[in-house]
Amino acid sequence: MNSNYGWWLPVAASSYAGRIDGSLAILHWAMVIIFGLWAVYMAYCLIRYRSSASPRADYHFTESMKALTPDVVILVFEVWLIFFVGVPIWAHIREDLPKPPEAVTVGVTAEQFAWTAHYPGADGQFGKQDIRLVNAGNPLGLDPADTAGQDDVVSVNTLVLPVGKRVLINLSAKDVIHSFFVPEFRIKQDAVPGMRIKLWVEPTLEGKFELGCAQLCGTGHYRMRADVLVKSAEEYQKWLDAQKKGI
Amino acid sequence: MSDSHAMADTNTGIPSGKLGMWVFLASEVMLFGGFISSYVILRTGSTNFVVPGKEMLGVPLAMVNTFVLITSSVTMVLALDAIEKGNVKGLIRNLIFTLILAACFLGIKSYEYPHKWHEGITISSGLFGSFYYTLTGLHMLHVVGGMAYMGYLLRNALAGRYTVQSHARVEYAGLYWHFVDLVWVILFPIFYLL
Amino acid sequence: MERVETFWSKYVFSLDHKVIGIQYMITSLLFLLFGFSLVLLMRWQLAYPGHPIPLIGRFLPDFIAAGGIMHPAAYNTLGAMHGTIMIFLGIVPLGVGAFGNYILPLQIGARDMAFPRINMLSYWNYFAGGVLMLMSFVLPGGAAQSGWTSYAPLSIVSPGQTVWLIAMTFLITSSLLGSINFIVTTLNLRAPGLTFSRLPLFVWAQFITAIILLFAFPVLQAAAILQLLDRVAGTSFYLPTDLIVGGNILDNAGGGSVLLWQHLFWFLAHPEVYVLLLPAMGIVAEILANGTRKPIFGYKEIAGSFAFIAFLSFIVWAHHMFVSGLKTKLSYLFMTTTMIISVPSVAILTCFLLSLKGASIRYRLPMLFALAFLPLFGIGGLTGLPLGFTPTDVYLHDTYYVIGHFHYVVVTGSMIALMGGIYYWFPKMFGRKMNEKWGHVHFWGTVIAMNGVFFPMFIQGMAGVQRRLYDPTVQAHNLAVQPLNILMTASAFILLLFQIPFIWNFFHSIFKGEKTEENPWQATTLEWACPSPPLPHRNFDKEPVVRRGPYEYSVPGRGEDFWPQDKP
Amino acid sequence: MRNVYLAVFAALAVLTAVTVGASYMHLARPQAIAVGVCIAAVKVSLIVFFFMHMKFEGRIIRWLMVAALFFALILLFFILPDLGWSCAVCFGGEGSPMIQGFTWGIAVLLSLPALLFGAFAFFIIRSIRRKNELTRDHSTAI
Repeated sequence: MNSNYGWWLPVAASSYAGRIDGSLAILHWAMVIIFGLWAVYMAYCLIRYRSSASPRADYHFTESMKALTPDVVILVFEVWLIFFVGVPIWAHIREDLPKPPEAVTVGVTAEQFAWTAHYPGADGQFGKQDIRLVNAGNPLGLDPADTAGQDDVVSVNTLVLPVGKRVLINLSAKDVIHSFFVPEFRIKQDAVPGMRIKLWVEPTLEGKFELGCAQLCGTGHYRMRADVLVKSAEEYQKWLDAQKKGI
Repeated sequence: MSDSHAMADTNTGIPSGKLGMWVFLASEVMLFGGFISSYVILRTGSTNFVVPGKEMLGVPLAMVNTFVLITSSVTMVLALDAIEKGNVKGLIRNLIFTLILAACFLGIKSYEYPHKWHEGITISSGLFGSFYYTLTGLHMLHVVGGMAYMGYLLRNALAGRYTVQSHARVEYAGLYWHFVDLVWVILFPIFYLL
Repeated sequence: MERVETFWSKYVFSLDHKVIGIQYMITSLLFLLFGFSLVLLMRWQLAYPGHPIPLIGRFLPDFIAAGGIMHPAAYNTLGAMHGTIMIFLGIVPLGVGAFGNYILPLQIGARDMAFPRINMLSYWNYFAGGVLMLMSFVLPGGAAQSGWTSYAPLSIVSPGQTVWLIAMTFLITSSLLGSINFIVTTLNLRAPGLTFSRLPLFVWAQFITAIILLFAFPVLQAAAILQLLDRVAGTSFYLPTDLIVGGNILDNAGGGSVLLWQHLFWFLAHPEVYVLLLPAMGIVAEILANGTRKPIFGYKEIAGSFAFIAFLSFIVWAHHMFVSGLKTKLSYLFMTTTMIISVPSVAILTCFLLSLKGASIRYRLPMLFALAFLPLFGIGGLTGLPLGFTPTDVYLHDTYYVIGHFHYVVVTGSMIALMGGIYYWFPKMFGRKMNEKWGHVHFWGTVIAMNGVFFPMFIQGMAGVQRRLYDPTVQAHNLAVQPLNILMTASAFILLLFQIPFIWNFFHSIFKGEKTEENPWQATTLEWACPSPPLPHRNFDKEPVVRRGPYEYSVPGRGEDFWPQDKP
Repeated sequence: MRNVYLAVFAALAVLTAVTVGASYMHLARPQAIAVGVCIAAVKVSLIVFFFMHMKFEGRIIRWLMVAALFFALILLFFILPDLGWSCAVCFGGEGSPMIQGFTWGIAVLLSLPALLFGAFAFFIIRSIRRKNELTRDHSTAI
């Protein structure tokens, strides 16, 4: 069985995975503590105040603002959590998009039951796409006439990324909603048809990971997966050069 | 004031039927609110929302239509005013006027739809056409429902069922009809004028 | 309006809120059982993917299970119909339709609902919607298969959604008619002396649920009509331009927005999940007050929290859409409103827990269910925290963690409370008691089996197992936690076995249960002041006058430890 | 009451003519929308207050319609920034002034009902508390 996965979270293989795991841990510890206190208190009440032990209930214990202190504690904890932990991480993940020169740009298009990666090639320009040209051999409908598309690399169900470099992914879908989900990178983003959504990830671990679809997209939803191979910079370049260029 | 506003024997003093009608109208506000929100959202946000020119939409005819519906709203309120004074004949006369005006509204609409089809605005021609036919179609269904309600009232009025003391159903039909007119007052500018 | 009472007008087209309540109860219990059996098929497929379904596998037609092995499309259909049936045909009609119709008029001392005919119309709309939903399995095009959330464009391009949408319009009409009835009845037909601050919490819960339904459901009606037109009339409200499905380009006018459906759907669906929860909380409040022989702790806080939850549930919906392309600015806003809404939920649970302090707890059957509700709903509520918090939701969204969260809230929360409600009000409905021994067997078996099914979902969720997967073993990251599926499937079958004593107990006790007088639990609210079963069409022999609050238990200086609302 | 209704009728007719006239004056888009919406709002309130007798109704019905309108507007103004202004050009630009403006607009919109409900709840609780004082001293007497 693959060593990446165990009983708790899969291995953390991207730069912000550590921070997300941190938030998960904080939240789950808080939940365990709250639930523990509740359970202890309830067990005590069930035993202490059973009818045989306290035949007559206390009529007056029905109103006291002091009793709502657990709510205030949870509210303070949540305010701290959201404004000091949540917002920074969320801004970092969503709005801290890398710029093309120092980041590798990859176009990922989801379709019913396959992921198609689109590398701009040496010129760094994506070829023009036209849906009327889409056929089995040309899944993205690249326009052969367009010079920018001559050196583009298209790879189906195999996404190769360099380790240690920030990758900017232009996510889109052809038909229905899919969801780009790599458990090891702790990344998930719906691929919505008609929208081109930008997200970024910085792999920190070399190896073979798995890209699955997290949004129901039809009968083949369960088998819609692709391999994510994180290689060193040279091997990534070697792989890129070895691929067929253009149409 | 007429007795229908007198304190009913309910906790809130409002007769149950009237409160029920107002609660129903609140849910209708949300129904049309949902549709109109979707229309506004897609019209401002959609990448290709083609709005046909004014001359294709037949604005003068629609203005006449709005005028017809407002008049029917007035005759409805005059009908209620008549029965509150006990004038059953006035009630019947105004009810018939309202029914005729409503039929006239439907007539103008049934002329307008084929005219628009020839102009190329059909339900699947684009978002404007889709929203136009969905919303005005739903509104016409409400107009037809209103006419059936008033037909029922007319039958009872002719049978002499309504008097100064008991004519609550006329008021509830009035509330419903004014709401239908109110929806058209909103639909008219957002489709034809803006 | 005494009509001649024939069999049809007495039992089938009855105007009496009690008969309509029982009709709702039995129909919704049958739908719950049917929805549950759908999930057993799914659980079998998840535990043993690719193996033929035992027993009934051979008899299923080829498009469902060729050679006994389930087809992926059939799995998606089961998933979509399980969600729809359990929510729209099971728990809401049981919580709002059955208990609301039967108990609300009794608790406010009314003779019947404000509009009996609309009440009957509401049931028959629900019945028509339910039958249509069941027929959608066999109608051409088949049943819906794009999840109970039916996200566009999948729901528009895949077969089987049209009949689902039409059935939904019937169900929405039924809920709207019901909510109009509840609001007007609660406002207008309260017994003299029954002010809003003396209303039992069950009536508060039903009243506020009706208001949520009134404002939320029409928006889904609008969204469903738009989707129906997208499917049938070639409009493209939810279809963007240039869609290419299965190799051929969709010839639609385009321009629509996919996110519009999600916004409209969740604008209803989040208030809807509170509609599932509030009646159950109302029932727990009633049973807790009765079982602890003590006025419920913080009556005003709980009623206020109900209202606050209702208002907030309308501005919280987009926390379902954090990763669906929502603007990040908006996700901050909805994360804050989600945090605010967690406050009243915690407040209610704290008040329930604090009402145990200083109590004199009688461990009878309904009280067991109410006590089990507290910790289990606590787990459900707490696991909502990481889902409402965006960084953790990025990872946990659309995984089994989400399924574990809402099943803990709805199944071990609302369902357990509703079962407690059945045991609690059964003597009032039929004048007979349900068998205590079989009740305990059903209680302990259900609670343990439920935890066996739902707790492993959190572990699977943390491992990143996505939801709605026909065969999880295809993806490597699911293999580590695949053995849990076998445990969950076994617990699901055990859960089914433990429902049999409940079903037998329910129908057996209607005729042969041990007879009881009108107030077996020695409760204080008004429904126990009328004979059981209450007089048809009049409920009370003389109209009750309310003199005090709903939960006057153990009043100092009185012999009995309960002081009914209407007694001098 | 008859002349009131006829006066309202005349007002509605004139307003219809005015709104159609305004649309032919080719105003800039935001102004045209503002004028159209305001005239429609005036006509709607005329109908609701006079024809539907809202002026004489109890406050429960008034609160009901305010709540309905409020929730309908929530639907509109909460979805707009997400889809409303996602024109192709400014989609990527998170910081575009339009979206910023809208986000602050929502924040104000969110605080307004909170204040409203807060004040409303405060008055209710105060009246209940005052009523309890009055009834407490003689209710325990019976």
